[in-house]
Amino acid sequence: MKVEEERMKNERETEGVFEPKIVGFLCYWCSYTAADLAGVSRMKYPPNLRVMRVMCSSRVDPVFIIKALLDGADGVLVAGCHPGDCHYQKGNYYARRKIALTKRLLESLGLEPERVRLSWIAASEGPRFAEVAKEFTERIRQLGPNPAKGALFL
Amino acid sequence: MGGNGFIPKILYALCAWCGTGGSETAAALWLKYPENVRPFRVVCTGALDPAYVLRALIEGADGMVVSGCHPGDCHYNLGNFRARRRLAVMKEVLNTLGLDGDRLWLRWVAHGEGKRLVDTAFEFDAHIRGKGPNPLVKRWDT
Amino acid sequence: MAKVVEIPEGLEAFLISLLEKGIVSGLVVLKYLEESSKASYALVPAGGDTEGLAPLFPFMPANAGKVLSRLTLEGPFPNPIAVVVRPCEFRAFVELVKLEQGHMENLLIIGLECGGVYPLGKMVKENVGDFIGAYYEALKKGEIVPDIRPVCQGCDLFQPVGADIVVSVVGRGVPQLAFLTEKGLDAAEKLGLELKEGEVFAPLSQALLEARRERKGQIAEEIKGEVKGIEGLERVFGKCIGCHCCSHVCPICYCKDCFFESATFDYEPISYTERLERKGTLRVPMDTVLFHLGRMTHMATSCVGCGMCEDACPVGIPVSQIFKFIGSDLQELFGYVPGRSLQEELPLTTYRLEEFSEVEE
Amino acid sequence: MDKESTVLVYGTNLAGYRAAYALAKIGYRTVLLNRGAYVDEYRNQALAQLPLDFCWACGHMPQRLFIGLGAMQVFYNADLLEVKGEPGHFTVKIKKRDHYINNFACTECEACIRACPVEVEEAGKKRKAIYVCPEIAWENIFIIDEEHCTKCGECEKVCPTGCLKLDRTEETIEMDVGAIVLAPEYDEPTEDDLAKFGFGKVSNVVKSSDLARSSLFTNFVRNSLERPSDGSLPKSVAVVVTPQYNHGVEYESYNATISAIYRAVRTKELMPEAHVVVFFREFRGFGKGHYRWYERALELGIEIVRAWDLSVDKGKKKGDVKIRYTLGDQEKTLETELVILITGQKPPTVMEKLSKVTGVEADEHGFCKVLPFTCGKTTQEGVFAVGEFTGPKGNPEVVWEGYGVIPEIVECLGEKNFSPAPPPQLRDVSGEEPKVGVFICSCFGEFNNYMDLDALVEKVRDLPGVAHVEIINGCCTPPTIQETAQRIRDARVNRVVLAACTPLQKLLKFRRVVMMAGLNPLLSEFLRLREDVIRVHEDREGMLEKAFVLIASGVEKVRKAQAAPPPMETFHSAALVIGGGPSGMEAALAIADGGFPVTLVEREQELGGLAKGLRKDLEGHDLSGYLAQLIQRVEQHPNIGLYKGVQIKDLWGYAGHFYAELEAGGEVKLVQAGVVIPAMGAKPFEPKGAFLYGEDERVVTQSELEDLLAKGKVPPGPVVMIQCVGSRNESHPYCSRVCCSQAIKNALDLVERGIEVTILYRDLNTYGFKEDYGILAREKGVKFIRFSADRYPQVSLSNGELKVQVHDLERDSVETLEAGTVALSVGMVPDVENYAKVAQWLGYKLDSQGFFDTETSMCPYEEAIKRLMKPWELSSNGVFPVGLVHSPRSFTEALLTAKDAAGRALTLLGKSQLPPPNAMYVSAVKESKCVGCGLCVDVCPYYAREIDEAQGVAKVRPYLCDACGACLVACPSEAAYLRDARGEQMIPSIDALLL
Amino acid sequence: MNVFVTKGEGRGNLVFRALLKGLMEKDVVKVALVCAEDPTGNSFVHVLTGDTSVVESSWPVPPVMPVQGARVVSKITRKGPVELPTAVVLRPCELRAMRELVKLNQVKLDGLLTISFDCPGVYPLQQYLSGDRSFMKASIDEAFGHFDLSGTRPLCQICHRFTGELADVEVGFLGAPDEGHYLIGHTRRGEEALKALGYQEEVDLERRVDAVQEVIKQRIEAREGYFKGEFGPKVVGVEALLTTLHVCINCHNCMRVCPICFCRECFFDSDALKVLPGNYLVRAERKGALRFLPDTLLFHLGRMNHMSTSCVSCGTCEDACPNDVPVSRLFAMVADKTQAIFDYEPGQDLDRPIPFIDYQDEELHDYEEPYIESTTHRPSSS
Repeated sequence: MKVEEERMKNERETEGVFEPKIVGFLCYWCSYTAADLAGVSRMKYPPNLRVMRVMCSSRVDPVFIIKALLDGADGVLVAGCHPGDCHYQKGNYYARRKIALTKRLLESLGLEPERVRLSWIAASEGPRFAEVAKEFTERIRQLGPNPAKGALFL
Repeated sequence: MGGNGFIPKILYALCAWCGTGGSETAAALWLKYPENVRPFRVVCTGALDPAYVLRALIEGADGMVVSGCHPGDCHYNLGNFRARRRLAVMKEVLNTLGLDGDRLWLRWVAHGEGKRLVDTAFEFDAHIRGKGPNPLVKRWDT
Repeated sequence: MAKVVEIPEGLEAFLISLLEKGIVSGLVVLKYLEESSKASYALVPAGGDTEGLAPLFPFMPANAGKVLSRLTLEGPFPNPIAVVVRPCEFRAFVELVKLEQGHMENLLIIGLECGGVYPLGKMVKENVGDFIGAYYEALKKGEIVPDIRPVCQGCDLFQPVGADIVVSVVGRGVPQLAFLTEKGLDAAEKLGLELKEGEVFAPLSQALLEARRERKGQIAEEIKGEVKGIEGLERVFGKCIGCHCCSHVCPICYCKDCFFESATFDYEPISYTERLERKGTLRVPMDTVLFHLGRMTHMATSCVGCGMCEDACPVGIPVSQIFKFIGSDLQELFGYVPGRSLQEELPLTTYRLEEFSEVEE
Repeated sequence: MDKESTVLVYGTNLAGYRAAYALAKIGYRTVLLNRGAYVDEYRNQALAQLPLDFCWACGHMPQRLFIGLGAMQVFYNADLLEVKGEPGHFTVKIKKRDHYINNFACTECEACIRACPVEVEEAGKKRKAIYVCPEIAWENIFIIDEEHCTKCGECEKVCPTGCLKLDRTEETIEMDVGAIVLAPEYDEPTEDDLAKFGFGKVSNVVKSSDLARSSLFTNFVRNSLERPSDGSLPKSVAVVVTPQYNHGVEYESYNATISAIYRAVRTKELMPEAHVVVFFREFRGFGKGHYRWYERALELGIEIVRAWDLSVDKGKKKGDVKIRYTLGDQEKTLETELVILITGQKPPTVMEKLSKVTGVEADEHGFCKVLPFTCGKTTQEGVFAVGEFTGPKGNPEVVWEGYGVIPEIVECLGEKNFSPAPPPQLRDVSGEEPKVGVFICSCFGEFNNYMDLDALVEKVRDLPGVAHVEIINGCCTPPTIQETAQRIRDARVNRVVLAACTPLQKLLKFRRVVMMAGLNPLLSEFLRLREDVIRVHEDREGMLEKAFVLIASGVEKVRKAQAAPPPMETFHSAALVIGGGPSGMEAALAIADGGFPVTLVEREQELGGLAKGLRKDLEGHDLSGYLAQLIQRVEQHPNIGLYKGVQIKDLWGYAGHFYAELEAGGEVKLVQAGVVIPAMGAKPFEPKGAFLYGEDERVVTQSELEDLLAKGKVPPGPVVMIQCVGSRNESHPYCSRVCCSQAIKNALDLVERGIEVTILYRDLNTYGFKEDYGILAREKGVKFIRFSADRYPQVSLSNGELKVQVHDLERDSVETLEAGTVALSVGMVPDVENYAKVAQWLGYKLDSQGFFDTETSMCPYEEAIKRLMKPWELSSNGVFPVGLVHSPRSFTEALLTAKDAAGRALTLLGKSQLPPPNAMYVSAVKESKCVGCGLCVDVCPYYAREIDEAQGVAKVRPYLCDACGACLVACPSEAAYLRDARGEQMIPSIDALLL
Repeated sequence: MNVFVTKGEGRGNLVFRALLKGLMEKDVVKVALVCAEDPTGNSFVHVLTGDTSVVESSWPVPPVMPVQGARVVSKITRKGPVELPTAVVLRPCELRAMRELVKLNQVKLDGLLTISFDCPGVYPLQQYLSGDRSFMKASIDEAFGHFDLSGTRPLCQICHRFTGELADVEVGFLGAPDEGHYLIGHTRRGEEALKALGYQEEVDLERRVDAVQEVIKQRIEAREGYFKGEFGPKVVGVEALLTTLHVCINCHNCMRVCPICFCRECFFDSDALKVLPGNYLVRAERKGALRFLPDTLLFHLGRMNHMSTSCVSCGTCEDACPNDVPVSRLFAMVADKTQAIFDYEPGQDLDRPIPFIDYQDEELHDYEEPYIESTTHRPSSS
């Protein structure tokens, strides 16, 4: 464990500023398209967000989020269509419940629920996507590295 | 034999070729055997899963006899060689744990050996009558 | 108030009479395997072996919810069957029925007012006779039985909900049956029982409830403190051997192929190399904590806190305490009590249009 | 004018049968003329010659399948009267008389037998004038004994299906066919022919073929060795190979001596205490593995006597038999309790008649003449002859001829005229609750005589899952098949239990019933009310009970059945031939002529292989001429892609999907094929250092001697030839088959030139008609000296002279011969390195001697023979080794293996997409459960499974799967399963059996 | 096969720490798979590490066996061999199980350098985890030298395959003088590894061979005696066996932790055994009652049929049994018998296929019922 701590310290020192790793689960129909739009429109957002496309935000099993958090991600963003706009009609309502569950679970376990974020981003909201990415990255940067990274026995 | 009115339930596992053929030959010759011997068809003795045998012996059979093509005659070339190994292990497991592996017989019967099949049915029936009921069948705590 | 009757001759006799009078064609109940020392659930058919029924045996060798699910997975019983269940077991079964893992039809539910059970290991190592007296003594007084499992000590759902017949023992010298449904009353009538009006539970039951609630709070706090944070997780789950026994005995974990045992978690060699490069050292098999947390997200909303997982854990991780007391947070989130009602929808398969706005951004 | 496509097969020898089967698979109809009343009334060689003491009925069945499917038509009591026309357009006149009982409509209820008032006693057993023959259950043909039948008509009256008609008279019909195959069965020597051996005169002399026949379906048991005179078991047994002592009367089939050894071994195994002696002149076990059997006989303590002459008579003690024989110069006698004769075969008696009718010519021995270098072409174009009709041979040869003649026949035929009827449209029942219909056959009311079917119906009705129960009349005759299908449909059920009789014979009919009702047969189960209950029990209560549990178990089995369509697979219709020797070329040409692309890869720059130096064989055939012709045709054939001087870099895949990487001119080319034909040839044994070879130039091999002679150089005499150099020893435990012929050929040439020749040998392997030349050589003065395996001749130099010292085994004396030249008869050895590489690529095993072997690579000896006779083309994974790769053999014999391979390949090629032979019954993999341990792959006898390395799970190659279930038992987690016997079906089904 | 024998100093875990560290420093391997203390310091977990400091604080030979090492190796290499050369310290039973898994395609050996040793046995897991250490007379490191078995699991006390000769590198303590050990390179790989560490001197192994043989002899005797005399009577026979299984709760955990039970889903957990309620009722009627969860005996017997021929007697199943069923001893007792049928020793010979895929034409006739043909017809019913 010592080794790990050192490693992380080094990371911070050499780079000066902590660059978080963020996994983004984006729904295919809305948020992913929004990310596309952001890209096409050359809107700048931080490179920390690593995008994973899912068909619907409800496909994001809480296990995925926990897996990401335990395995090196500093934050997880789940984004989908606005409530009522779901391509699959009600997927995002389920997603919302799942995120609520995940966050509560993290809270109960004394972990940091704020590392998980749910955002509704419609297909046309390219700028909002960039905004969310920026905001969330900043937020995580403030939170600092996810301590789970260094935990050997996880 | 059978004086106490004990009629054992016996499963006769037959392969689809020689075993079944043997029983059909027996039928063609109108050879009789006891009604309590019930055929259980598998495609090959090599396809007789130990789980099937154990299930039978735990859930109601007083004995089980397995017949298939003689070694070397297997319709599928090798099935019966492997069946013999499986059966050997089954018997050894049962015997080691004191569960009477002798309630399980392996005897090869060829297609034309209707008489041998019938003889086996009689012999095994008498063998099991001699042994009495399979105690596992009546145990609720299996 | 309900129709009740006292049964001085004991619950066993009542159950046997159900069978003998042909009211049911079978019983699912705990039954002694060996004289008064070990028991197991059994399906006893009419005319079957009714020796040594042990409906109140203070251990849980299997969760009866799981037993009932196994029995009725393929379809409902063709004839009525009486089942004696603890409240958590019945709630587990209700959850399973919602999950299409069982059928409620033709079951006459006899719910026990539960005094809690001891850790299963005690059944293996000790003699029930040595402590059974103390057990009933405590119940009679409406106190928490010492030495019962922590989840039982902190269980405030020990009064059965949804049963046809309720067996009340807490605070009573003689057990009492309450017939709450038509099915139950019908059975009583066929048995020719003389029913009277009475309270389902004795006043001391309420006292026990209070005591349990208090204990629940204590344990929840303790256990939450223990698992708190990354270090807590490491400390509590560090010795987990990854056998998944907890999931296997769990009545709610009904999956045939557990996600965590699927090929998804067989990693390519390269992923080990990558992780090694990243972390320097890595626990193998990996994903031990992920399994527990993941399982929690999968089933904690339905966790009935029966404690089987903890009984079965070979390395003594307080699995059920964690699941029960953290699970209850999640259940509260959705206002859901697993197994309370067949009609109540599973939290994650339903939704409201307006809710949880706090998680949206 | 279009050519006719139907083929007439006269006779039922195994080769004819096999040809008919292969034609059906390719898509041609055949008409089979059986002279007898049932399937093997006339004995074919395979059944009688080698003592097949084991049952292979199940191997025979697939061929008979095509009768049911309509590709093959069989006429019984039939004869060929007249043939007119020309190849492709023959008009034949046929005489036939159908069975009194129409086999397709007969339910085998045996009502006729009970009704028959005529009792006949035969061999101590009583039977009626109408009876079932043979008394084995795989083809119960009802026969009326003409001699005793009074034609009273009682049987016809009681026949419920009307399939029995007594007024079936002989008919003569005319039909047009494209080609004719003559495949009459063999003639056994008569009592007179065997008088010398006491047969018919001495009571305890029996023919092995009779023993084989009686034990064929029962396995060889002790009791079958009882002495005819008094029924006692003999304490001593002699086995005599008669044709070796009966020249000119009967001919020795290739199997005769190994049959004798085999019979002796089996006898000894049953009666270890008995004294067993085998008599023959020469041991001619030249098949692979034969020599090992010979050794096994010695191990068991069987005495082998190479008597020069022999006769049999009554012994002193009653019932005993005396054998007089000569050994070397000595006369000896042996008293024994039982003599078993291994007999040969006579020239076919039908030869003369068939000659007249079809115009084919006989050879000098009286067998049908076959044109050189062909498999079955006779002197009459369009008429083919196969099997024992054309001469004595071995079982493999007979089987190979059946396939080998196919390319030759197909040339004469028109368009294909047979394709199996497409399966009926099946209903999709997925998502429906299982509703089981139980249909109980009453066999036209017959079963009511034995049990209360109505009571059974009542019991069954209450079983969970049963939606419908009814009694039906039958479900195996054409009208009842239709009717039952309709009833199933009317009952609106989606699972079917059919409780009737033998699925072993009627499985296809039953499946058809279910399919006609629109259901996948996987959703059905067939039970045997007759075989498991009615005929084998007496107690009515017990029978009812048993019938009930059987049905209950069937219901449980189908309740959880799941339908699945047959997996389809593509088959790449092309062949890859590895090696451009004569057999490789022959196979390539036959397939290419059939219209399919062939890739032929030869690593040398030139075609021809080992045969390049050959001139003529013992019989005088022009080998070099034929080879030149082959090379020319191969080089010009438009369907053959020829790669000379090219190596195969890599080869992978399985039947239908082989891929090879060739490296040609620095380029890598990928070739695809459906079948692979390894034809890499063998190598001559190099006797380096032995017998002064390589040290003294006067010591040469037979081939070198032949070269000298061909160049007109006369070697210095006298010539001493040493046989079995590098053969039949520890490292090469087989007979190389060709060396004796070569020695005789050279010896005859030398004596012509006035040079003295002595042949030192162990066993003179002049099999079949080659024996003529052996006799000729003796007549011409070639000297023969027999030595034993443990005392090989010594070649030495003394004063520059070659001397050969030999121990004469028969006279037990040591002789020293002066030699001008010593010729070594070297055998052939496998090209192990090359074979191993190809074998590994193909996932194939080499046999213990290092050769490729389709038949024996994975199974014991008996199994090998049976497997050979089974018509599963695909049990070899689409790999057909030919020529010397398979086993040592002569030029012309190697061609036969090539034609056989081509014939087999033709049955597979030309079908671009195939459902597997076992259709929906093949095994399958539940991938989510599979961890890729490979146990199922290891146990699969058919190469039908592999591990998909990328996914780490097992995959099934459905076309190769024979649904034997080995995989499902090997797999502890049931990731491997049979589609009709999943665990969730079997367990409740067992529980129900125990009700 | 090369057998390169040399000598080292010391006993116990420090030997392995030094060995592993040396191998990593000399770049013979890049990674080590060893046990390390868990965060509570109360148990041990396997770690894969490329860090020598982790190795220095590791417990290559812990006093308990929470997870069977073969399972760990299988988890890592099922999908393909390790990419970086890896040293693995395994107990002899773990090693045998691992080699058995090679045959079952669940372990790929390439890239692994296996290290094994004279195993002194392990303590019962649950007892150890309870924190009560009174049963430990010696620390694990002391136990190495003295082979003090008191308190170790019963099966360990009668283990006769306790040496690591199947490994690339065997660390032998028995017979080694001066509280030292032998280092034996059984394979070329092992020999090269030792030479890379600078061991050049070859020594004679005679003293060790005798010592080992002596212990093996004792253990075999003890094993037979235990199964026949002490343990057997307690579990053999319908009554005794079922009583033994009374405490089984059907959790199937024994199967889950078993290194040989490699199936993803056990047949006995599959749908095959899930039947209609009526079926259970019929069975209950026959038996008087039916135990739930059902099929306990079927599961244990079935599993014995499936895998006892490959059982390495490692005892993990018993450690993982929440209810103290003596599973591992039952299995070992049966396995001794079933393995003897084929003269098969799991994990010994990599080229020997597991018995169920192999066969001989002539064998096992004792298990076939002989048939003597009778000429008289039997009565048709009795």
